Amino acid sequence: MKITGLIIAILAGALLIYATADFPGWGDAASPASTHVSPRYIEKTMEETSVPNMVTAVLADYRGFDTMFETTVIFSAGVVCFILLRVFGSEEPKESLYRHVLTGVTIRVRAGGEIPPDSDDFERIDVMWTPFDLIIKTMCRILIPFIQLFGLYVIAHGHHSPGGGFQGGVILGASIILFAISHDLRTALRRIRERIDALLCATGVFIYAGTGALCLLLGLNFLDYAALASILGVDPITARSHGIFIVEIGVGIAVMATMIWIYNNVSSRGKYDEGL
Amino acid sequence: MSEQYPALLVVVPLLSALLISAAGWLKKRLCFPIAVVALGVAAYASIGLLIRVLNEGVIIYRLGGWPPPWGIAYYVDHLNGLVLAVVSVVAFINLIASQKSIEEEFPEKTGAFYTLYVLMVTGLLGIVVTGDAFNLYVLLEIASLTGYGLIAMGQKDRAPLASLNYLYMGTIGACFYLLGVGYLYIVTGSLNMVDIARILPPLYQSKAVLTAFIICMVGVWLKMALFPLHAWLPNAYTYAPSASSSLIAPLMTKVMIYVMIRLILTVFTPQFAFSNLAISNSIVWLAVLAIVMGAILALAQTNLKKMLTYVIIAEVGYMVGGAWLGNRAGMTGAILHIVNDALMTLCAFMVVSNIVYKVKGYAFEDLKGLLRKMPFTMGAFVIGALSIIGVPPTCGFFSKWYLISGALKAGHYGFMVALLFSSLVNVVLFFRVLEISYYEPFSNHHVGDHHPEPMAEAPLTMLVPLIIVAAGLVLVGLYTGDIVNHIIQFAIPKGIV
Amino acid sequence: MGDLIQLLVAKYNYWIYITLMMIGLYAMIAKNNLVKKIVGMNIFQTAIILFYVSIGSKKGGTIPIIEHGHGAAGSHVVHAADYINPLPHVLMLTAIVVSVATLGVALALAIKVYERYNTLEEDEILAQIREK
Amino acid sequence: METIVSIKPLLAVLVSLLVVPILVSSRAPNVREAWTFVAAAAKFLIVASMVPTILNGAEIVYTVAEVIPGVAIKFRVDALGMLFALVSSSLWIVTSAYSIGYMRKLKEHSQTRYFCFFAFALSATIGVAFSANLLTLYLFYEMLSLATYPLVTHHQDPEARSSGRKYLLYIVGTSIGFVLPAMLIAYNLAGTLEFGRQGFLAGTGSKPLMALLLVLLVFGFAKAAIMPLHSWLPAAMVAPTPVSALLHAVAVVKVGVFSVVRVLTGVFGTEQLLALNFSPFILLAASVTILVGSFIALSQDNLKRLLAFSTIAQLSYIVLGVGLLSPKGMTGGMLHIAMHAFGKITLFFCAGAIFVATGKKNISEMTGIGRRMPVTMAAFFIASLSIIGLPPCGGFISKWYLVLGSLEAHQMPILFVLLFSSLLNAAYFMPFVYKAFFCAPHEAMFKNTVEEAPMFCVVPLVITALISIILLFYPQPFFRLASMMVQAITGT
Repeated sequence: MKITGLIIAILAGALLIYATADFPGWGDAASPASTHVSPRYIEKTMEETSVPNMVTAVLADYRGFDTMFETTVIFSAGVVCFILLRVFGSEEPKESLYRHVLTGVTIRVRAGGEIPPDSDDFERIDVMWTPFDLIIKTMCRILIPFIQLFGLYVIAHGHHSPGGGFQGGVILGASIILFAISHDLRTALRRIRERIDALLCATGVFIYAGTGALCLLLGLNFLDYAALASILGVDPITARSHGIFIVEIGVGIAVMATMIWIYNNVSSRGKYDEGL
Repeated sequence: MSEQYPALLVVVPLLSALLISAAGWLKKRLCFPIAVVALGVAAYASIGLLIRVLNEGVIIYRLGGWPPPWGIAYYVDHLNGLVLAVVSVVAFINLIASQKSIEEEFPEKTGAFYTLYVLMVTGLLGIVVTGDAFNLYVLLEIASLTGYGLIAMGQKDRAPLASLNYLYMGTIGACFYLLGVGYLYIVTGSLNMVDIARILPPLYQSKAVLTAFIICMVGVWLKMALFPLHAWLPNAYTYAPSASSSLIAPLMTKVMIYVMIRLILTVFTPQFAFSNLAISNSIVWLAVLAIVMGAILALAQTNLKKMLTYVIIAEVGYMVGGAWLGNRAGMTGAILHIVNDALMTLCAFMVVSNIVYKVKGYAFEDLKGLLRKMPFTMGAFVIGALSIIGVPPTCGFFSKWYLISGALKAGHYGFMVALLFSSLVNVVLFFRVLEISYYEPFSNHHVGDHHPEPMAEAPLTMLVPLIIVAAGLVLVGLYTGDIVNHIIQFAIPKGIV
Repeated sequence: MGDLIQLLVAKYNYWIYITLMMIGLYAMIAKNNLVKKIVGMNIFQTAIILFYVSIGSKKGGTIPIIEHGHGAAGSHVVHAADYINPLPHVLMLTAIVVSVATLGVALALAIKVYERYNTLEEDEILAQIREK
Repeated sequence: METIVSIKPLLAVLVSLLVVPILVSSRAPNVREAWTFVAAAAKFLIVASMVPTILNGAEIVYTVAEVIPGVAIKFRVDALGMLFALVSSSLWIVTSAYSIGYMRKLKEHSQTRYFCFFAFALSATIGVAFSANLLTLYLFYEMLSLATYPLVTHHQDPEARSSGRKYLLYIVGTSIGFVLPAMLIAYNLAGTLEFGRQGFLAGTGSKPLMALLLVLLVFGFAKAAIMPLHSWLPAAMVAPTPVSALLHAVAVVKVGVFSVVRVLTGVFGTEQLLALNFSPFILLAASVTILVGSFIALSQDNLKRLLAFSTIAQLSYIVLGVGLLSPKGMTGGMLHIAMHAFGKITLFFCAGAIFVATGKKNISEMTGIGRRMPVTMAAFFIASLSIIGLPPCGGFISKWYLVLGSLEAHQMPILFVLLFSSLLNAAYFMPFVYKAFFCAPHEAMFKNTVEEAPMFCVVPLVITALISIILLFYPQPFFRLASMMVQAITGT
């Protein structure tokens, strides 16, 4: 197997290297790639979409259709992880462990036993050696809001600076995942329930595709944001910019929710217990 | 509205997939109806499209209103019009047929399953309809990812591993394709298929184009499981749940064949593929190898589903060989066989899912006495078998006819012999199965009833679609003349004679 | 020799990506451990991403964002030569997302396999299957 | 030569298919069998209704669908096809009657399936008779192979299983392995598959290629049981006797021979065969089959196997006659389709009747059976005369024309073959008949009490026996049709 792998890899590499002979040099401004299609993006973006960030414009408008399916890919990955891993109604263990937060004492509760309801002094743990780290938890509590704020900024400012739905969405998702890691999955799930999360995934993509479909209903082609002008009450160019913004929000929601969903399923093997 | 069909074709399933996944959390009962409506609309739109293409010729749809090559555009011509119709119809029929088995196998995850199902169909339709090389890659990934999920839901102990291996191979294939597109982009600066084709001719001698062609082909072959790149397919298709295998087995490989033909015909024109490169002959020999090996390996199997998967591998050989014969008859046969093989495979796998639904197994010994116990299912199986063997008037005969006459025209007798050989082997394969189900008395260790009622057919929702498909096999066979004269003939450029 | 150096210098970006790709491909085929295969897969995809991004670069081009372009739309002419090609970046955003998605699915599958066989070594799994 | 477009041929084919659903759904045996009769009668009437048109020298054409450029699924009723269709559709009626008696007496299982596939097989047979081109013929040929499989293996026991394998191996194997490629090559040569007066392959290819095609097509239609592809026929005798009677004496084997005749006349054309001088090859194959078949028949003790080998030999008479490529010879060959059909089916009916009445299968156990079943054995005697080719039976005419044909073609060896094989026929039939009637009392194995098989069995065989006598004195319309066909082919 190793030999074959080596041979195949070398063959493929040799073929590809052989092809580079006819490639333009690196950064060659005269290469077809930089002269055939892209110049229009660079020169016309501003007046066609009034979005200074060409990447965002191309991503969400010129090739917005790709991006919609890109979001769909993420979404379907989330669904696949869910359908593969999620186990419903995993039977409660005979006895569950609780830790008394203030003293750090661990207590066993037999099945049917009850800890004092609505008291934050106890937290559920799955194994005895689950560490309890006050510093990490506190730091994360402080950090997470800023992370999320930054995520929102990245989404919102995608028009003018590097950024956009994906980046922002990932940051938002990461903030929640950080929370889940620093505390435990149950606590995180109490913040964002599984169902809400799954619905958010669908909603995010739906915002994107729905915007496109709306353009279609308004009489122009699919994803032709210019059609939104009549609704938003602006000129078509600005409508494009706004349309891009709307779909970026959709992307952000979808990516965030899916990241969380995948993490939840993978980290807890679909049991939705303590997690990592 | 009809000018929006190209978009609706893909967007309606996509939106409804989202609705389904929402419904899965809010109101499970709605999932199936939404899916049915979505695929129904898709089928309607695709057939409408086909009719429009027949009347008006190529349809170009600019997504986002941007002109190609700057924006992404859909090109619908006779070739993918036909394939679209097949894909959507097959998916629709199979959806209806597999409702029962889905709800039996995944009681609490039906929502997610239907979501994946519809998403996969979206991906396949998108692959077929798009005119943009990179967009094709994205949709390919959607179809593949959902496919991995759908397959891995099968038998607990084997399916995940099979699906994982499929994922490795599939990813390599998709990455090769992506690389090829990149190579094309670097020398042409465009991603739009037609635009690339326009720019390429002066570059035919370029090493980069040659490499791009090769790695694109290898990638596609990996995806369509052309021997010897087929290793992932049998397990993946065998251990998948009935509903998935009867969706993926008919469609995935065929769509990849379509992609190959599209690359040959549209992107790298036939002139480049057949004339400039002197490889077509050796590729036909590869196809011959695929056919022979597929047939032999199929003989070695002891359970129905796996046997069928090897039959699929042989069929892939048919189409690749036909396409690479480089003449009109062969190409016609290949395209016609995309349609026929999709239907044949659908028929066969629907039979398998009916059997699995009733007797909980598909090994040969589970088939004892089924001809008496499930006469209609097995009757449909007989028709499917005849079509795969290639007996008139079932459609399989006619595509084989075109393929062989293509081989004769090209003077490639090896391919002709391989086709006849595989027909004979298919006779043995299916006759063996039928013998077991005809002579041996019914006995089943899964269900355990040794004194069964004389007839225990699958429920009507599974039976009626199956019978429709079986009838379709004959009808398509009888209308082959029209299909060829009015559709396929225009799908093949004048250059090929 | 000299022109070979020239070639290398002019196109070293391709050489780098091809090397990476070979590593990834080799890992995917030759490695015995399923997760290592997944790692190789990611290396492979990353290599392709690098390749695409390197296509986009232009000597003397800056990031494809028109500075203080907002407000006065198209007030000052924009020269294609001044900005690097945005298209590959867009494509690679997609490719990155795809590879992330694939990674997620692959890991999920690996977990399923591990739950069933309690190992990720391919040969051990095959042995277990065979003895059944 | 006027051609009339009419849907009648299609109806003739479909009528027995349409009845299948009714047969499946009908619970009561009587209803089922009634419907079988209705179908058989309807089929016969439709076929018969076309006879006058054909006799007036017209042709009836109907195109179902053009499936491949230049090739359609198409029916054309000409004299030869009409002759064959007339024989098989008329015999279906008697056979259904006979089946009822036979199957009921022996309490066979799953009779519904039996009758369904019987109807199915008849559709295919008529389809072959009326097919206008090689593709259509191939279509119905395959359909017949598949439809007859469940009939051959009706008993579903290990013996049936192995014979069924052999049957399918020979029939389907040859049709896919030989006929299909030959058909494709022919299509690529000529661009059409339409049976022509002079054969559509006339003057298209080199002699070696033609020889190859001839071999592929003549042996490819293995139902004609030309040696060495004959051994499926004895094996197929595991089937219930009515099946052997209609299918393996009439429908299936005759379809094979009919296809060969079509190939010789319609695909290659007699002129071309004469020009290429292929006649000796055909004659050789046929003669060998005749003689060897007859010799093997001599050594058989099982009555049905004996009949099977006799059939093998007799079929080659037809090939021989057409292979002579002389007008009289062809007339004789085509006539023999009808004559042999009536004679041989009678013989099979008798064998079945004996089996039903006494359960005996072997000749050695039937000594003196003539006293117990006089009617049956009388019929047997008449039919065997017809097969041997003696007056007062129809077989005489066809054999007479064969002899004339061989003289006409100056093929003395063939004359010898014909006469010698007639002697052989006599040699394997007559002793049995003699023993059946005139055996010494002590070696008789049956009591003298007359005890025939049930009415449903006896009446049909009497009818067919009588017909084969009548055919001597009134060979119309078969003779007319045959000679018309020959005229059409040779243009004389």
